[in-house]
Amino acid sequence: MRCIRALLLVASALMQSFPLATSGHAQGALQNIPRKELLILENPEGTVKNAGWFNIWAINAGSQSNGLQQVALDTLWYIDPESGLDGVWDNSLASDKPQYNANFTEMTAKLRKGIFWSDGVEFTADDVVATVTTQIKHPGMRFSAVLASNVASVEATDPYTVVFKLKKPNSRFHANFTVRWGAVWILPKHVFEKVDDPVRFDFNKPVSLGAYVLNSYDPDGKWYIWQLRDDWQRTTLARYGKPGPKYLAYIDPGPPDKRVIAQLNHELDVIHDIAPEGMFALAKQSKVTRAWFKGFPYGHPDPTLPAVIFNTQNELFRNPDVRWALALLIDIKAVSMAAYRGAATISAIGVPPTGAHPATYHQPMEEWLKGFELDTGKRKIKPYDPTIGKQIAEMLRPSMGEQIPSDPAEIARAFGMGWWKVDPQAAQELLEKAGFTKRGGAWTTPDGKPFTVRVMVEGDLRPVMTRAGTMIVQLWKQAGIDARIDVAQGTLPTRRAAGDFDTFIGWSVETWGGHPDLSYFLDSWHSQFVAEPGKSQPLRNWQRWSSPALDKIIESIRMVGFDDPKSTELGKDYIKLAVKEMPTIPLMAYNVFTAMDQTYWTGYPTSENPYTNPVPNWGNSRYMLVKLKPAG
Amino acid sequence: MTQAETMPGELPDDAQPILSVRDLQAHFRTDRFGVKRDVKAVDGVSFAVRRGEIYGLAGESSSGKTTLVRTIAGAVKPPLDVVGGRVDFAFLPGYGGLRRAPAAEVARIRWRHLSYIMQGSMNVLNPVRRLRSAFVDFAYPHIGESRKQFEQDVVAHLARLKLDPSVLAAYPHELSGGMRQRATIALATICRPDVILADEPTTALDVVVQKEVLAMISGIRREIGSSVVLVSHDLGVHAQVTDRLGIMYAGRLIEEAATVEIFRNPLHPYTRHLISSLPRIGDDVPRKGLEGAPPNLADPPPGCRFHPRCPLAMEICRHKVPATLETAPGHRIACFAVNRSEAA
Amino acid sequence: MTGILRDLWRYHAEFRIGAALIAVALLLSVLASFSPYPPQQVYVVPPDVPPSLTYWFGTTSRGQDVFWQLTFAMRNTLLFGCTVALISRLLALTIGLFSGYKGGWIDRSLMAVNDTFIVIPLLPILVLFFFVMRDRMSWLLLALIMASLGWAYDARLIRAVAMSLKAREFTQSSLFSGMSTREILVQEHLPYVMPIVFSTTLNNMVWSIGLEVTLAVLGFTDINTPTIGGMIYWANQHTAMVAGIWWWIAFPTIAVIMTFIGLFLLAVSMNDYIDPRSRLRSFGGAS
Amino acid sequence: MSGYFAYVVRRLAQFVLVVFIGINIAYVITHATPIDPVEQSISVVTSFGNTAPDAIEKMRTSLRELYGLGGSPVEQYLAFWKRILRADFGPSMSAFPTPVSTLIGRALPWTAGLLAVSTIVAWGLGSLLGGLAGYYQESRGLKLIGVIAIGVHPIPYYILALVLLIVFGFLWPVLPITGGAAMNLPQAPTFDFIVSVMQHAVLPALSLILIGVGSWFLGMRALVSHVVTEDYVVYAELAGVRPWRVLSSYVMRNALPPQLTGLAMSLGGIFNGAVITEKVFGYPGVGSLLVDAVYAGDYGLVLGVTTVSILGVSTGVLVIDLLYPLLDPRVKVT
Repeated sequence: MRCIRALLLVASALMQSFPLATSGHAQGALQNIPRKELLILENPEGTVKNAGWFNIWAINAGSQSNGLQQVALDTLWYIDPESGLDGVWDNSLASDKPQYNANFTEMTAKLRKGIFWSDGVEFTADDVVATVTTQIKHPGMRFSAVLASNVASVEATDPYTVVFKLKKPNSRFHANFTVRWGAVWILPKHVFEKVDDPVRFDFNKPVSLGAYVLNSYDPDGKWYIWQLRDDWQRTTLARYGKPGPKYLAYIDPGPPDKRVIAQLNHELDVIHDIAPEGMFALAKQSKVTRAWFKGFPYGHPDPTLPAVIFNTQNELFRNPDVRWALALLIDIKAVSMAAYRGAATISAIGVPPTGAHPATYHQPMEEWLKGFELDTGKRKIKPYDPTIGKQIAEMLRPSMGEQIPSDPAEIARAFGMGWWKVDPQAAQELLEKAGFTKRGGAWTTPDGKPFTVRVMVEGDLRPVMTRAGTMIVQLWKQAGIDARIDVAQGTLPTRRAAGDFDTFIGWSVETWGGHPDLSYFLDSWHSQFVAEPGKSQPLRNWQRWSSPALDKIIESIRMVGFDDPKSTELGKDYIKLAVKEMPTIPLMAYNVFTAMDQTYWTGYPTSENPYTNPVPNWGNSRYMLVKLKPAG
Repeated sequence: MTQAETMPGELPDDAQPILSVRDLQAHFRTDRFGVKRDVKAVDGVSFAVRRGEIYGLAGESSSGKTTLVRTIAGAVKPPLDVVGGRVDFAFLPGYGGLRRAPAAEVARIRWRHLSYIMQGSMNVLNPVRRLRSAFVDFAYPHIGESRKQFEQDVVAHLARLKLDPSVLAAYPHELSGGMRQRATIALATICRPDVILADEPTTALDVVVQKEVLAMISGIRREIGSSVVLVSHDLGVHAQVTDRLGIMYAGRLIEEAATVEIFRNPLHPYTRHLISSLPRIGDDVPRKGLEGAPPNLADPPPGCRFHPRCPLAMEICRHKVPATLETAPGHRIACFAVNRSEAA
Repeated sequence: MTGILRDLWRYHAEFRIGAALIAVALLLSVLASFSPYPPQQVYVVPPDVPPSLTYWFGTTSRGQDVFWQLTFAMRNTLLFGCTVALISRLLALTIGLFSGYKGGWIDRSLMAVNDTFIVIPLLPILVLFFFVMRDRMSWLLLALIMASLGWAYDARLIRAVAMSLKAREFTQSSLFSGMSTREILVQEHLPYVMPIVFSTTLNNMVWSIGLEVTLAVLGFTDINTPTIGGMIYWANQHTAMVAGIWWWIAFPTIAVIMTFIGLFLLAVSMNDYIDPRSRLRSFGGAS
Repeated sequence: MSGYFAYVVRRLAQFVLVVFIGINIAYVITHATPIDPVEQSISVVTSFGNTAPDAIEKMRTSLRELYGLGGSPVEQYLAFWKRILRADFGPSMSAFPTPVSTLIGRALPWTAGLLAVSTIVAWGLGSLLGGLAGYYQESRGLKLIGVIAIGVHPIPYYILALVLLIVFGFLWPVLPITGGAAMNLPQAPTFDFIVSVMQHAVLPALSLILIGVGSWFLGMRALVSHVVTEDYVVYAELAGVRPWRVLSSYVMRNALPPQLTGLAMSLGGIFNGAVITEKVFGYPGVGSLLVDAVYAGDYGLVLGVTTVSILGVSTGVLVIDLLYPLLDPRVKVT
């Protein structure tokens, strides 16, 4: 057996020659950058396959959430999804709010002075003009379509004033230059004017208008490191002070399990999102991890409203009675448990229960909802149950204990207010009213076929939505409907646009969050944008719902100012209409489990100090950087 | 059972034998899936081989010839097991067999003093290497000389055996059966061993090639002076080259004498049958076949193992094993019918 | 046959262990028919309960009993593996024997196709199939697709044996006695390649079940039918590993490993029994 | 040797044929994708209301033009082959205008490095240990390795990788769990970078080797335990050929050719492995590029990766096939 021994010897020698690390530091340590000056954030885009591409104005060519739009780009205005550092509205590159003429065909923006690009060139109105004209000229650029269909002409009347002449009246044109998640980012004219074809220009290394510049990046797209500009004071963020971290790393930490491990090892300061169970595990195992809510339900509710979206061009779902029947078969408590383990903020109406919206819409409309009556064909019922939020809280209290708030206002903020009762009897009556029949426990459609409903979900890419969809399928099945889950994975965007689905779990409602105006999504619900069956549907109105009543509301909003209280009233009209018609079944806010590690940095936005959204891919989250302080 | 047998080593006119086998017993022992079997393939065989002689071993297939040579050659691996007896070589005194000798001793004598030509030359050579490497692997370590010198020796040896040196560059499958067998013999004799065990070296060769091979073996004995133990089921082969011949039946040596003597005066009924069944020119009387088949060695008949088929079988043959006795000088035989005195 | 099995059982420890493991796996899959819960329903039991007397293997974060889920998963996964193995064996046998026996341009063109199947990367094909088939992508369909992609490797092995058989005498004599190609292949050659078929079956099952797990982990299978991969998929979706719900992953994993070790041991012991050479070697007796 | 030459020519012809058929199948399949790359790109242009359908339509048309999706299917097919023959895969649609070859060129060294090395190491180690175990059947250590191999090789790869990750990344955090090298290290042939690459490769390589070694071990052990009963091995042992020599030149040497065929065949699985390895360990490479491209409907990129994979694997098989007659002289090369 001498040979075996020799073999083992060779093997062990080989193993030793591997330079195995001896300490935990080897895992995530950055060369030459003190950890104390570095904030490590997750880039939810994962690995960026075209890492060296920074021209965000070319469609889809590189990464956006690698820090580019958060810390290197800037535009005229920001609206915060939460309460903001100094109010929800922030004049960023603009020095004032947009000014429209009386019939909303002209918008004037005044710009700040003393803002500089990172290469020392001053930012002026010419950059804004170039942003618009360059993109209109090249239809392959990201914002080309939207600018071309709105802007008749743009001109810089002086270096700090830009005047947009619009093709048709539009009181919300400024929204295009207002950051929610992103917006039309301003491009550097002095760089792009030298480029032959801006669609094929990589903009590497990027010239920054934000407080940070690119330090280095991984050609394989796993990490990007940004460094605070020496002249950070010549950027818009400087109004709120000096950003805390000198370096930012946007990294791909891998699948959820590894994100949790990385944060437990203190190598990932901000996790973008994980499964609820991962969040609970982090909360349990790490004293220094903080989420939006201090305890349950942890996650930050995005101003986005996941819903069951019907394809209303499908014959089966044309009838509001059918849509209502399906809504009344959903047990929202079960869905909340399945999707979020109860850590969801439910909403019965077509507005996310987050930011400014509960005060603007949910609370004032509570009475109307309680009184809302639905005609089942046999009788009138009041489907709204205002206590569901409380019921979820009570359901969780035995297992979660102290973490569950007891103050009704707190409960409403964390879990939402009411939702629709589960009412199989009413659902049956509604379906029968619509001509459906139940034979031997299974529903058949008016033309005698089995009532089959496919629920499309995205699968792996949106785990929580997949879980909600699976639960809804189960509930519908129990009621005798042939419901099936349909995992679309990456095909979802294509199928969603093509109307190639029965129903899907997703959202067609997105709002500013901090601002009550609904036009951000609502305008795109106008029937003028609804595509014919089989054709591609433009953004947002995935349910392809056209309603003359809604068109009227939208047209009225277009003629009212952005901050006009009338617009809120019109929003309420929309909500009432959507409740009656049920074009989508609203479920809950899209709670994002952003976990923040306080080992190196403190001062993250939380529900107690809700100055912005902590999610590391929103443009708005840049405000977090000025509030972060080194820990200890 | 065997104490009364005469030992061949005690023959008066004989010099010290180069190889002597005493009461060798080798069994195939199996214990598998509940079936214990003990196949007595070699059951108490004794004989001796003198220096420079060609000793033949004949018998039907499965009479234990091959097992006997394998045991002598030390190729004992489970399930084959040596149960008793001794094998003594003049060049390896005192151990009673290769399996009892220290590994270093065995390594020393292998190929240098004792070489072995295995049955089935098709498969004994490494199919993926050229013949030259076989010579190097097998013989080079035994010959303390330079590699170049060794190469020359090999070529010279091949030339002596009338083999073209080009075979060294060939792969086994590129040679014909005869060439391969001759190459194998060359390989076995390159170290000029004292004893060569050759197991069926001519089987599966056509008559012409057979003749060449046998001539080669005789030549080697003449030139090198080796002793050869030649196993063959073909009595014709023995008639051509062997000096003395042992006949085996069912794991036992039943008759042994000078080859000429055996052919002239076979005594054992089985030997007689073998000899008489040899074809002769001009003889067209149909051969009388032997009744029955060789016994199952896992459960051999008691007494003389040949008795169920023996035309001369007596009562005593059924329960007593006949001893091997020397009936005439140099002619040993194990049969009650021949050794009447013993039967009485 | 029963005699052989009895002997194997009595005297072959590997067979005993293998048979016991397979028996457990089969028992699990048979138990699926007695599950008190429908396999696709969630929240039928309290979630996240560790293994206990009430829930032997604990419960999942989806409120399913791991034990009963596992019974369905084992049944479906075994059926899946066997289906793939069976169909791909048929393909490999037919093509391998035919190609090896016929030789010439038939052989060359069949082997060109065969080699193409070997070099084409499977994963993108399977994923694209998933996108095209959508919710019609049942495990049976997946099994069919994988079977039609998974025969090439073994067809080559079988072809090699068939080629050597062709050179043997009995093939020639069968040919002269007027047997058709089909008869020669089925009656004369098939028995010789069966040992290879058996030994490759196991590898094929390891391959197909492994790939099913891979696809499931990536989310490209029918996530509603419980399989071993499906269970791991859902466990992943709930970050079971870091959430400490180890039993959700551990039991399916143990079940898979157990099954494969069982199959392996059975194959080894059967092989021992069939193959005389290995039988000789394992004969007892100290030397 | 002229026979061998003819064999090489014929084998090369077959190689060309296989690659041609393979690329065609890949072309047909990738073009059957139901994902529209243009739609996928447009869906990424999120967050802006007021986009009139006519503006979207304009954008669609211009993207279609940019991506080169015009022309009849036959024209596209011919254009594809024209480009392929110039080793040009065209631009990636999901990372327009970056050429597909640039993306693959960036990712391939990682995949090739990790997977090729660990496949070969697993093969070599498994074959060596398996050979020893088949030869020294009584050795306890080797028997133990055999038992471990039987136990490890059927573990689904994903689970094994995850367990390694948790053990060495979390419970005993000594190894990096993500990426191909440390952050902020320039990719240059510096000592630091090489050390970092080695460190990062340990876990992924270990997982691949652990899984691979088992089946090679078992395969080789079975082969060798047949070979050792062959006459030429028995004969060599009888002739007193030294054990190490018997093991290497007689036993292993004869068991090697079938094992080598196995290696050739298993090369095809490398790219399947890449996807899951890269997912679990966050390792850079063509696997994630491939999955990304499939999601994005970027069939140019899918086809590029697939073609490279087909070429790579076919070449590997070709090399082994050409070596085979040299290793096993019995194989008729005619």
